[in-house]
Amino acid sequence: MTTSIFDTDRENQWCPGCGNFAILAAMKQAFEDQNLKPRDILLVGGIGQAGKTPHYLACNMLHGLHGRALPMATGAKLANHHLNVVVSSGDGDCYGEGGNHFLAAIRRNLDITLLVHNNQVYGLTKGQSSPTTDLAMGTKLTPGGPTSTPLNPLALALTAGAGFVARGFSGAGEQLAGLIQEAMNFRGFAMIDIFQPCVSFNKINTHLWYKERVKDLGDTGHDPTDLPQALAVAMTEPGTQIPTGVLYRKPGVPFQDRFTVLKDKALTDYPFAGDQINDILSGI
Amino acid sequence: MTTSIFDTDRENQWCPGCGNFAILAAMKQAFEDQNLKPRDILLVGGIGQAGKTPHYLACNMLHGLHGRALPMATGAKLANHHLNVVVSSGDGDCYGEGGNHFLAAIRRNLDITLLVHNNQVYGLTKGQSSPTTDLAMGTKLTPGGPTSTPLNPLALALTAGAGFVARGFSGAGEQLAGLIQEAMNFRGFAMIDIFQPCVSFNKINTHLWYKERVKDLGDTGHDPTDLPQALAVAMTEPGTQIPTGVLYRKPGVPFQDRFTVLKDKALTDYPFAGDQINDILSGI
Amino acid sequence: MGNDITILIGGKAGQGIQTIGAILAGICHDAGLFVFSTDDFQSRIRGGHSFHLLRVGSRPLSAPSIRPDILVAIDENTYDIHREKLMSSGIAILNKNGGNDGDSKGNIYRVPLQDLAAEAGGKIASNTVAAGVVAAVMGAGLDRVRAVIESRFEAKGEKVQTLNLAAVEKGYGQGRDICFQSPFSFDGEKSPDHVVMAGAKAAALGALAADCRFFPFYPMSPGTGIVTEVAANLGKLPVVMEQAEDEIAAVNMAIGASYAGIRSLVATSGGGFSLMVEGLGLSGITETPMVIINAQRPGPATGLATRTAQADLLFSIHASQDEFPRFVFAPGSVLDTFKTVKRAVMLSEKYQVPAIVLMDQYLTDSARTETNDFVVGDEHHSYIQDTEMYQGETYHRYKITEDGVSPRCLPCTPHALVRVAGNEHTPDGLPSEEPLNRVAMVDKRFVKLPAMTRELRLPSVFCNNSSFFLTGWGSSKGCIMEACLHLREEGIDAGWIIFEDLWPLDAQGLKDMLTGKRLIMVEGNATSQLGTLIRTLTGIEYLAAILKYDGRPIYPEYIVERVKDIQAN
Amino acid sequence: MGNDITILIGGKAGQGIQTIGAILAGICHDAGLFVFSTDDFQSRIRGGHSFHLLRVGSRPLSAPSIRPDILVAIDENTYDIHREKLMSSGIAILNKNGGNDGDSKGNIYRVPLQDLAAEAGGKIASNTVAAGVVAAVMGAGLDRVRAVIESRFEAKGEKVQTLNLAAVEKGYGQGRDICFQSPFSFDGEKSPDHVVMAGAKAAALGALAADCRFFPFYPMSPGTGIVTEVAANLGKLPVVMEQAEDEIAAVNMAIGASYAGIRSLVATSGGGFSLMVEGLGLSGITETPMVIINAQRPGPATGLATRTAQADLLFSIHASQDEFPRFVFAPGSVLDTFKTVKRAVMLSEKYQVPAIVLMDQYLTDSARTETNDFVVGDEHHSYIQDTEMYQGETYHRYKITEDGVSPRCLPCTPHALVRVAGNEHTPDGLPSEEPLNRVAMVDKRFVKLPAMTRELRLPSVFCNNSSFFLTGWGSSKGCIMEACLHLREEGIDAGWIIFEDLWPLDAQGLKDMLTGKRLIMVEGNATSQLGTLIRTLTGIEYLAAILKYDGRPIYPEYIVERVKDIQAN
Ligand SMILES: Cc1ncc(C[n+]2csc(CCOP(=O)(O)OP(=O)(O)O)c2C)c(N)n1
Ligand SMILES: Cc1ncc(C[n+]2csc(CCOP(=O)(O)OP(=O)(O)O)c2C)c(N)n1
Ligand code: SF4
Ligand code: SF4
Ligand SMILES: [Mg+2]
Ligand SMILES: [Mg+2]
Repeated sequence: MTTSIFDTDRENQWCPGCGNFAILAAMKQAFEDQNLKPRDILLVGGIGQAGKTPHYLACNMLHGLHGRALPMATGAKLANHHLNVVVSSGDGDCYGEGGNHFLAAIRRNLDITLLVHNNQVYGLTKGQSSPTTDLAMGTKLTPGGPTSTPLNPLALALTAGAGFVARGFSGAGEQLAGLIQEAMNFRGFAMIDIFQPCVSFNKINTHLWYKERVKDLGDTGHDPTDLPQALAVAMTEPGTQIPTGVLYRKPGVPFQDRFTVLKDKALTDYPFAGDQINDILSGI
Repeated sequence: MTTSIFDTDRENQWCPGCGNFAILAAMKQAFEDQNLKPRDILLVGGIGQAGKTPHYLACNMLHGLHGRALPMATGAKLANHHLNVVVSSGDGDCYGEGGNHFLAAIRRNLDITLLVHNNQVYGLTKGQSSPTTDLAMGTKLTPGGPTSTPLNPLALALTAGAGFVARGFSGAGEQLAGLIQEAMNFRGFAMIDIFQPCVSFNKINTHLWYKERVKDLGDTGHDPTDLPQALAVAMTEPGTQIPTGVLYRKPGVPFQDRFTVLKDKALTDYPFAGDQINDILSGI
Repeated sequence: MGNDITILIGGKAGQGIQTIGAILAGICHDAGLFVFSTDDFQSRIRGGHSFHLLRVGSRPLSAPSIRPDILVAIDENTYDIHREKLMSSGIAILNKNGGNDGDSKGNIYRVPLQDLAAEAGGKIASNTVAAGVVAAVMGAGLDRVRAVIESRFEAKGEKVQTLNLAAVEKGYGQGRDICFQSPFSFDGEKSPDHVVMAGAKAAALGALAADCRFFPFYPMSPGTGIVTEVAANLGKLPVVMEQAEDEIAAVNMAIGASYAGIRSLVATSGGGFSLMVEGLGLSGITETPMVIINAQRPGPATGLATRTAQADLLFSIHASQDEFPRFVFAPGSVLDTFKTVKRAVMLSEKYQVPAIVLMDQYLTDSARTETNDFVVGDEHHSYIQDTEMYQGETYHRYKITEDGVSPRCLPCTPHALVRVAGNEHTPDGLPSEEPLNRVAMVDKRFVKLPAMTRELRLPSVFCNNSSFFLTGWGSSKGCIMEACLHLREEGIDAGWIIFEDLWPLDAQGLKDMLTGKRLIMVEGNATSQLGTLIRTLTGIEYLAAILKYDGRPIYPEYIVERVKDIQAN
Repeated sequence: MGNDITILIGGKAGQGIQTIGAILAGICHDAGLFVFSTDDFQSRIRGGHSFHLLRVGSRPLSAPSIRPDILVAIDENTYDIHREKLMSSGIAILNKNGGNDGDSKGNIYRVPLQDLAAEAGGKIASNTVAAGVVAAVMGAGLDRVRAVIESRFEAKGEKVQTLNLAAVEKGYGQGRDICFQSPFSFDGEKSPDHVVMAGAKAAALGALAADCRFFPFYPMSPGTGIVTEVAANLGKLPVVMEQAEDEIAAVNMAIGASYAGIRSLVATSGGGFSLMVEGLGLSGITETPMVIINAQRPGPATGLATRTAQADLLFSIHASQDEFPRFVFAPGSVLDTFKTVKRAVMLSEKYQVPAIVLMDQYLTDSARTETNDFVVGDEHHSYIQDTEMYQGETYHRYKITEDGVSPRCLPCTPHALVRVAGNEHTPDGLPSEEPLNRVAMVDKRFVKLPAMTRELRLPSVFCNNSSFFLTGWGSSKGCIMEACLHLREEGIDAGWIIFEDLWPLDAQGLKDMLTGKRLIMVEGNATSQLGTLIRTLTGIEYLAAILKYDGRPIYPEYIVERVKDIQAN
């Protein structure tokens, strides 16, 4: 492994062979390719194996509650919209416990990059089904498989109005690094759902399983500005083929631009408005 | 007004002219048209003006917390799936606070009828913006309009896999009663998003505004078994035309059928399994 | 003694009874009189029954009264609902167009409000007619009345202004014929030292004065009133409000913004606060400042949405799994609210702990004449240590220090990397399961407690040698004070003890203060939560408790009555 | 005294150290010996360091020990991490293939586990080799060892069984050469009166025995263990489990199902419990039975996910806005867990209130030999009044009754309409804002308290005349008892007072019991929450507190040491 200014000396706690290592490497590469420094980035982590990613990157870090990475990122971004925010979340964290925030962040067009490490299982809590678990996959707690039809995150994001929707695969590192960089450069909500094999708990959607199915959209003539086409791609039956790459890209008004007061500068950059407050107080 | 076995003697607390009255009347009609009796129905209410609907119907009632009508209905339905459950919720209740449960109920194919009284505003709490509030509508708390792009509940429901998706309008009572009846007869998750003018707080989406725009899908040759077509209808720019009626209908495996133990009878119908438990205990 | 009357204006939701009260309060305030108003309303938008209580006095008032001298009935139900409470010397003004047929007789005066308004140019102004009637009854000069109407309707354009002036005169003409025993002198002048304000506004201004800039919210009565008052200042200040998808999002947004350097406050009520509990703990373990205002209402669950209660005290002190230091306050007046919210913001920043301010529907919605001490202090002073930022990557967010407070830097500033985790963490902010580190971190957080305790004030005591003390907390302060003074006037040797700072308290100091005192708890809950807290901290048992949990304020009259009951037993 | 040794087996997550413990426990149990095991592991799936403690005794055991007599190091770190704790008379068995080079010397024995397993037919069986080594060291006969292996691997097919039999014999052969001072007699027979079980399973079985049929859940350590044990019985019983989208959904599902007539239980940990607080209040105001098991872990927020704590006691008592009666329990052993969960379900049904059972990671994950009193009682008895159903629409769900408990019917049964609201409501269940009704309803709910209090037991007291009492609650019961007996053996006059029923308690009864006693609190938190509760209820102040909040169990050795420290001061 090459060294990086984003390396930390913390022992990595993921299982050997976990797809997260490749995602971590792709993140480092994407950061370096943009000439970013550790202090330039704020990583927000959910809770789960995916959510641990920020522990292994020398950056600013905000690591809170299960399912609540996006609201935290929203607050940080409103406080200082110059922050370059990348969120690492899991399929359980983001689409399960945090499902409501996922929809809300899209509707806000929150100007961040969301990486969902989608291993189609709850990894850290030992293999329960997640919102993206295959109906055929039994677990200790749902021996007959999940009782809920899997959620299609990309289709959902598209109908909810997301501006940048992509899919990555941990096994395609170069492509992923490129996608991350593109997402970070997109002004507005940019999400990448990243298929990530969980070697410990997901025996169905293995590295090989994905490998056999992924198909780079770049090779198909897909037009990422066409919403119905993007939706059709997102709704491809996942068992047969998995299109990766940018499904959709359409800039809109990013969240910060929806606040007049943030037009000039970040909220953190304003001095204390003592005089104005005095005016208000003397007018009461 | 005609009398009904579903009338109660509780004073109705809605504002005169509120669209909810017509929804209430359509519900009564739909129940009567099915020859149902008060004891046959379990109404579950969210919190909000919409959520008060069960107070005004002589039925069984479960009225809990803001945003949590669907989980309550899920529990009741798992306990006794023979219950005929109708949920009255608001746009805030169902798509705001309860957004995560909305997605989850669809993925479960919960066999209930969900009526969302969509007045595009928080009525009971005095006119804040809701997830469906128009970007142009200023409120006391969001004077410049909402900072989130409105949510499209029908499109979302369709992409999430809902089996019965319809739109109604309180101003079209006969149609609505028919839709409610159809929804109640659908085995699986059946939702009707019902546009409902709020005379007190929504001065944009008035009765007249809707009246001018609604268009019955029955008159258009729409094929409700065609998902892409349904999605296209759901995504019609709402400002210009509002298609009402059944957008999509496709039966799937309802929630209760996903549990082997519920195949024979309702959970409430089983006697205490003392012998089996004794077996388990003596095997430890 | 001075003059002191109460006006009850009743009607249906949507009939604008609060406007009548506000006009009258304006007229009185202009004449240097003192006012106290409070609202009683249902969880509905139209119809039903609501009422507005306006008390006016020639001396400062700290509580409402439930016994009206003037009863104004805009609809037909009002008189029946409130007639029993009317003082024997009082009068009733019934809206003849409101379904109250018949003629004036005895102390009942029937005035056709809509008809008079129509005569003045528009039925819409019938509330202004009503205000005119009462103003005249109270003895206000027409000039004063006109002046208030003029300024109130100025922004609405000349037409509306003219209509309302005509309407108020119509009413005034009728009111002059009504005989009322306790008219006021309206010769005084408005004092620049006084201001009329409600608790909701005071809380909003307090937060702004302490440099809170971010207010994520999810609407919930009665907390919404507070954010509404913040919103009134949008555009004038560097302030961002954001309607969250739910309360969980709101509290996590506040923490995210605070991490990035912006003081943040969320206002909600009990149900919303319940949903914020996990986030409260996150603020605790990450040592990220944040203020939550819980405007209490009766519960549990949905409870009584538009009513008042004081029943979340112990919940606030213990909310969240596991333990961490926090502040809990409960201001007792409108001015206290302003000052307390400022202090809460400042102390939360200073100690890097969450602070909870307990208000309630009664406090947020009741307006009163307060001494105008609403000024920007130095609570906005920054506690963020920029100098540390230059330490670069060796900067440790959770450096162990003697006082437990670690240097706080902002993320993405030139050098420091700021790492924050809701897992237990080492000083650098990264998660750690090490047992010794865990102990060190719990201790680090708790070592702040002594200094935090020193920041808080023990309760205020009145008449230290009284034979018993009416003991309460928060919003009922004024009611307790009034009741106490009333009892003393009747020769009953009562004192009061009132808590506004509630956690963490100096247990020994409190014990010293309370030992030997006979306490009668006065609280808006069913179990005497403050009484329980006192017992917990000091082992001292209270004598009796006056508990009110019907969702309504603890009116002074109620306290007086119950004290007499207790004494009779 | 009998023989009593502790085996510590350490290694990385994923190395299967628990399997070694389980095999050894099986061998001991078959010989009528008593076992107590507990697990210490990190929040990760592979790598790092975890260890399993297995204590074996010839007499009943109620706690683990942290001082091993046999240290089994599967990986290279284990020995270094634990060597200091090894008894001077103890031995260490190091896995020569685990990075521990060198030869056996002194009390250190190096065994090439993988090599031996490979010789036996497959490296995968190296844990079985390790079990064989230790079994031989402890003195077990090969027949017993073989029998356990045979039955353990029976279901896996003959090949696996044969491999493991060969492996265990390889290990056994090595172990025979190791000299150990305290071998056991394995001549005894397995007693039908004894069973080895962990707390998680006991909780699950208790719920099932009390006719709980619905378990909505959202995974959260250590609560997940409980639902996992329920899941093991799916298909055999009329039981439904449902993975919820979040904890809020889980608790509201439980209430919905309970309303419809099914006993429901949710198991979670502190963070999930925080999210359930609003729902807890809903259960309170709607008087819908429901049981929440909060398997505590250190917090706040994410805290230490796989560790143990006793720090949610006061939170559990006060959680939710406003007030309502609830039960809070904290069982002290595995058998107590079974019985307590049964009682909690039954009492929740009987009084129509929520019940909270506090467990923790230590209790859920530790297995021990218990008296086999795991039997179905009559807690499944139905409290639903079918007769009332025929009242038709005049049926009132919240009828005011003398004892506060109203007849509970099921919805959509032949006649009654069952209306339930989380708003304050009239007896028929419809919302009402009436003040007198509100008071009547609060009183109706609270009038249950005296009877609820009578259902609960005061703490158990041992050696009523001791000079001081180790006082604790819940899972640390066994550790306190062992520590106490140990102290008494050393001539120190200690007693114990242990709470398992925690709320609502008979304050006067407790005061009578505790007056004059010197209490040393022993708790897994930083503020002595039980000590606070005792002070709250009785005014009695404790003498000292032994508090442990490092996320690890309160081992008896720790208590003994700290008592001596206290006595020395
Ligand atoms: C409120 C709350 N509920 C539950 C948990 C337990 N929990 C931690 S991680 C996790 C699942 C994570 O799944 P996912 O987001 O898919 O991440 P992965 O581990 O698979 O990367 C859960 C349920 C928690 N920490 N907090
Ligand atoms: C946890 C919680 N948060 C907030 C509220 C306050 N609240 C009650 S109703 C409501 C909005 C209702 O809006 P909607 O669902 O659209 O119903 P409508 O009144 O418009 O019919 C809110 C925010 C609450 N009761 N509980
Ligand atoms: S459990 Fe799965 S997701 Fe977690 S670290 Fe291991 S392989 Fe990766
Ligand atoms: S506020 Fe709006 S939604 Fe509510 S009752 Fe009135 S009109 Fe209907
Ligand atoms: Mg996952
Ligand atoms: Mg609405």
